[in-house]
Amino acid sequence: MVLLLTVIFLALIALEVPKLVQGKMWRELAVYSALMFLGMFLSYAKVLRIKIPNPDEWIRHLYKPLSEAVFHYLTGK
Amino acid sequence: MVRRLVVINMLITLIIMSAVTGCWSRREIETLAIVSGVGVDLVEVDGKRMYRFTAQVVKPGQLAGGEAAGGRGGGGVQKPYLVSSTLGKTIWEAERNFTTQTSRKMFLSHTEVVVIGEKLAREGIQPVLEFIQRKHDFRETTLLLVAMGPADTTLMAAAGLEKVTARDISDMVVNTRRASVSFPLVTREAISMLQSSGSQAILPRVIHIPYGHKGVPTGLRLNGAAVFKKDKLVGWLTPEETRGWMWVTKRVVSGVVPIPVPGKPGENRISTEISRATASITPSIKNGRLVIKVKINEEGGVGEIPAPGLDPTEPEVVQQMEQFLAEAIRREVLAALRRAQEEYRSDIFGFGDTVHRAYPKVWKKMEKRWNEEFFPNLEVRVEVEASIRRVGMSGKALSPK
Amino acid sequence: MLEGGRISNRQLIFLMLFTVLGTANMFLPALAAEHAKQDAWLSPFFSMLEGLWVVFIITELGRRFPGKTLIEYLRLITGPVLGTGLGCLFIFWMIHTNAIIIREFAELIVTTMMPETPIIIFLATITFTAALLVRAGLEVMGRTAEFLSPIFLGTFVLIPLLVGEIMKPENLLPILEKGIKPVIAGGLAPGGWFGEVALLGMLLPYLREPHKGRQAVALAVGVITVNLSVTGFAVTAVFGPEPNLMFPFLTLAQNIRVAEFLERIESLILVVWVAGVAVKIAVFYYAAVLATAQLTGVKDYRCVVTPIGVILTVLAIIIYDNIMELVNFVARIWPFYGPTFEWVIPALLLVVAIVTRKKSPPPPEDPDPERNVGTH
Amino acid sequence: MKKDGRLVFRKLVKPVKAAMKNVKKQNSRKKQELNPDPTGIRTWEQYELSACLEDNLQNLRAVFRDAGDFFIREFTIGTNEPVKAAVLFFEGLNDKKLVVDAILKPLILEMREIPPELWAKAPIRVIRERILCSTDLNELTEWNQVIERVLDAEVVLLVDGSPVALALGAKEWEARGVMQPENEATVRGPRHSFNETLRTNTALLRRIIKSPLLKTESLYIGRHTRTHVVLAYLERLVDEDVLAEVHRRLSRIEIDGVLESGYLEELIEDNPYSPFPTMEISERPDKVAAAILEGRIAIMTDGTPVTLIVPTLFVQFLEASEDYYLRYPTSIIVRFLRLLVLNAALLLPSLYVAVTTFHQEMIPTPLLISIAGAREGTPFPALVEALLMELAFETLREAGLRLPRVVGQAVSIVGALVIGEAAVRAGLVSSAMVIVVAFTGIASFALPSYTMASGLRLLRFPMIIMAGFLGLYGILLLSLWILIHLMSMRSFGVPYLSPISPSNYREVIRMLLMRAPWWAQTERPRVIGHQDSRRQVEGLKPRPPKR
Repeated sequence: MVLLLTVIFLALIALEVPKLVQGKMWRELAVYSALMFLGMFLSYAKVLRIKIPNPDEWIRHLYKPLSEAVFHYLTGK
Repeated sequence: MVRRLVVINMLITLIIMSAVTGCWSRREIETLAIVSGVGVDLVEVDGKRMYRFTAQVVKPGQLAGGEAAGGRGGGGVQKPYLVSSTLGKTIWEAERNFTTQTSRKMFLSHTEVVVIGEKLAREGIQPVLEFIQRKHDFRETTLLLVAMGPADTTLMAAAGLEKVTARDISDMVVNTRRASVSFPLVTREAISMLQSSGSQAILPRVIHIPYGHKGVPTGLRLNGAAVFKKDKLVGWLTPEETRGWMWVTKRVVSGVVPIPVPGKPGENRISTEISRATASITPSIKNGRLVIKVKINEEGGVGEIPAPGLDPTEPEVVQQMEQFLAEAIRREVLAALRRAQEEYRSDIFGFGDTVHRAYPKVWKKMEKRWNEEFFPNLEVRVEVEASIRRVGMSGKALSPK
Repeated sequence: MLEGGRISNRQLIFLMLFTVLGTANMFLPALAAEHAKQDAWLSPFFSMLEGLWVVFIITELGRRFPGKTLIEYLRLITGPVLGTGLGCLFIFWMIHTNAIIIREFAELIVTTMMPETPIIIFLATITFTAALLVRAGLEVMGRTAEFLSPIFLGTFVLIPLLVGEIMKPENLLPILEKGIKPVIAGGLAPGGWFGEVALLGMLLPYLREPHKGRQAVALAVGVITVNLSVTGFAVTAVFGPEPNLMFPFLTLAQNIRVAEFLERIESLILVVWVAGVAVKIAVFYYAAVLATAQLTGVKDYRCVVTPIGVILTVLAIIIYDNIMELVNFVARIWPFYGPTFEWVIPALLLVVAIVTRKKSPPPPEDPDPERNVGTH
Repeated sequence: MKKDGRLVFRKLVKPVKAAMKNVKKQNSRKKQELNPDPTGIRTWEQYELSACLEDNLQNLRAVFRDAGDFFIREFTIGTNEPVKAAVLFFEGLNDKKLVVDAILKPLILEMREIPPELWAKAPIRVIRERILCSTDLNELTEWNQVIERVLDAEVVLLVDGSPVALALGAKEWEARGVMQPENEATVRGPRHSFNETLRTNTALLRRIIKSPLLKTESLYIGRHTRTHVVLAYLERLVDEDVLAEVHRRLSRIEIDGVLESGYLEELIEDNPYSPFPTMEISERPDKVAAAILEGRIAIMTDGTPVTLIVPTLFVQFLEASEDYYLRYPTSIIVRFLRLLVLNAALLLPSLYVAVTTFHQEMIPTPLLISIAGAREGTPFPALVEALLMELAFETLREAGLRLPRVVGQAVSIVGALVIGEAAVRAGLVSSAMVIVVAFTGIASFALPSYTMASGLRLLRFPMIIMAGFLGLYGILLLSLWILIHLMSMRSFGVPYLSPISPSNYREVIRMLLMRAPWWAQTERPRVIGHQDSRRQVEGLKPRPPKR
């Protein structure tokens, strides 16, 4: 699985990076690398079953009181 | 550019495909056990309650009269289907246990009928409907039937005109409209009947008569209905009562209603054929009392007149026949009503729903005790208006001289 | 200009149609019916109000800052530091929402069509398809939406018609049995969906006639409302007031039986729907990509397409453990989480802009690069 | 043209170098140094003809040494003061009788009647104006022109003492006549087709469109073949931008030779990776004329009857010229049929695979049972079966195509009937699959455009594979990818999928779904012929005479 992921990422990088380097688009390359690194980090973490903080949880906690209040008012449940 | 990306992605996809696993959801058509009919029973095995799942599986090689089958020398005498039963603690488990008995995967998408055994029906049909609804391969248009007795023998009955019993049953269900003593009912309708508090479920009945008895023909019989309360079977309706129920719920399509001969009381009956029928149910509250008015409009024609010389074109005769016809229909409706109100206390007519729609506030109070308290004592006024439109190919009835 | 292409107003209508309807018509009937019961068909009209409100806010902002996208005027209004922070939040919202959409889509396919196939296949393939669309540019997206919309809308009009035979309109009675509150509750989740037209903020500068954008999207909102209402109507009329179904529309399709031949066409409908979802995902994807590109100041937005695609795919897997969590989030949290970004923040921005009298001059008339050969 | 002209002699130059020195000596008017470039591309252009016949002939012999079909006929012009002269030509490319009658006879026999003082003043002019009876005469002063003309089958006359040569067009060689079109047969409509001779082809075209606005621009492409290419279009109707684009793309071609218009097509098309053609091809003068009348440009290549038509939209591949000759109700139905056929040719086998291996619930029960019955005992999964059958079909098609016509039929009979039947009987493949593959094959033949059909045929294989892995979802994915690709395609600046998208609903109906009756086709297709959109006057609908 890790191997497969690596192959895919290498393929993706091989496809795009040379063009960026050739065109001397360093800013683009920086943004690309930063985002790609984030994506790779997340995917390897998922595959290796490392716990990563889930943004969904935070949002859930943030909005839960509001949601319960509104639905309680509207439906009485 | 895009093109190259597509090609590369297809390569990647192929790699993933071959790497991750074999074939996922793929199933070759010839590895499927195409189920055409399902029977579900509740049985006791060694003192334990078990579901018995009976499936009728077609054998395509024998059924498809194509060259491919014929070329390989089919036996010819073999039945083109296989009926097999399995046991399990739940229906799904029983269904899955099927794999221990056959070489092919169960394929339920083409199931045409689901027959529910009487015992299971008495215990509650919720598991069956839940199973059908949740499993994604069942059709919502699968027909539901309740067998008098166990369901598996029904499926094991020899097929009639069609090659497979289940197909036979499902075609019979459709065909029975011409007599209006039974009715097709698909899963979806059963589920919505079950979910509504203002109406109770009713399913068509199928009887398997293995041995002839006193002039009654053998074989599969499709008439009558099974009355439920919540999801439990509480009793049966006779064919006439079933039609009585069908009049009210606008399910009558065609059928024959015998009426007495005008002016000549006796055994002989004139046949009238139903050609069109409608009904309306209107609840009303008068002096705090809930009254349901059922109005049935029927149109029909005369089929046979076993009274020599009677002229059906005479206005008085027509009027009288129409009266008799209305009376006959009314009697059927009342019979069904009486059964439902007095004996079963189950609102199969959906009167509760009409009350719900017309008087939501009143209904809120009645909802909980509807079947026990209000429905059995409900005043139902049945009005029938029957008219005879046609007399057939001949005028005066044939009179031998 | 990062984006060279221009889209016509008609194409914008279709893009917005897909943006909302893409997932709405599959998931919403169940969500609306949960609260509103037999009045589920009324709920979309309440959601419509929210949709129109979003359109108003976004186009009003667009009028004050012509030729600028949400991310660009965000920084003009709140200053570079706060603006960048808010921009990041918006990008996060777009990506997160898109991940939810992708996951919803994949869960539906896995549940109804191909239960044995690993979900990652669907996540990856649909993201890739959307990435192709994004890479091809806004113009191709608009055209694809234009091409697919007759098929898409046609299907979703045809289904209610085909089940007309088994409808029981009396199921819809009594109307407003429990008052208006449950109907509003049923309209909350769809409201968050309608609000997705907020992405207009990213597309407005690329319209051929930006000043007509408001009308176009309002029209789109209207069509969506009618469509959802009709769907709600059909579902209630066929299944009764309490359809305990995950995807009522699909089950509706299952019930179609025409001439003993057209049966079980829900797979076909799913296929048509997938095409629509691809456009929806692409619109969100595009917005996120464009926003990222504008925030980081790169010259070509194509370089961020792949990384964001990877993030989308991974995020779609990790945000939920199971479909129940997903449904719960969509039903309970989304009606508040979505509007935060759809109109609460934009409305605040508008207020700030009005108070501080910030405005930007109309952009120089740039010669339409697509006024090439025969595009008119 | 001169720019291209230089390229001709890259290989000839070395042996000629010695001769060139001669030329240089003679030529005092030209002051340039001999080109130091060893390939000497520019060498010829800089030099003009010498006045000395001997020198010229020497050079020519050097240039065309070892060319056995090159002839120099030296003779003496029969004036009072005899002048040496020579005609040069390649044998087999000219009408010999014409050479004798139009050049040699007058020059040798009839010169005596020319007043000597006139002759002395300007011999070439006299020859040109008073002696030679030929319609096609040109004066040449440069070496490259001489060589070019001789190679292009003209007869060149050199006269001693004059640095000007005369080129006579007396082209005539063995050529196919105008025959019936073989690849685009029609029931109704003209029966002639282009052939390999470009002049004949332009003449055919000019015979249809007798308008001064019909322009036929000449280009010469190919370093060695110097293939004559003609751009034919109607001025004022053609889109100038498109025309400029065609010019730009053609002028950047530098290639050894152009043997068929396919070379050009691949060199100038918009999307070289695409399986879809962006240029229509035709060998029918009427079809090309119709295209020109719509404001499109025909690119005609010498040596092939196949003409390229640009720009071409996707929908135009669904049209046959006969659509416009047959009565319109028939054509409308045929159009719908073609839409179906287009989809069938691309999707049918993959749909079959998808439905039978993933979505069996969609098949009506009786059909399911018969398919299952037919498939019982077949060894391959449906996916493999479909691929194998498609491969077999392609093999059959290819075999039938390349063989002589009589044998070709035998191949298809043996292949289709005998092998197919035997395979089904032996239980190797299911009969349902044979039906599907056969119908798909027929469907792809029913498309009017062969290039479009080949493109679809190519896409059928990935489609089947996707269907085999992901069912209908896979088919949809690939279709979407193809759609996105088509959406981003252009043919010479015109969006390929227009009028479907960017859409113009009226045009969709007119171009794709319907074939409007002629009296209703008042406008040209808008995306192409918008320079002058009116095609005819309104109200041409026939009516009964009023009394």
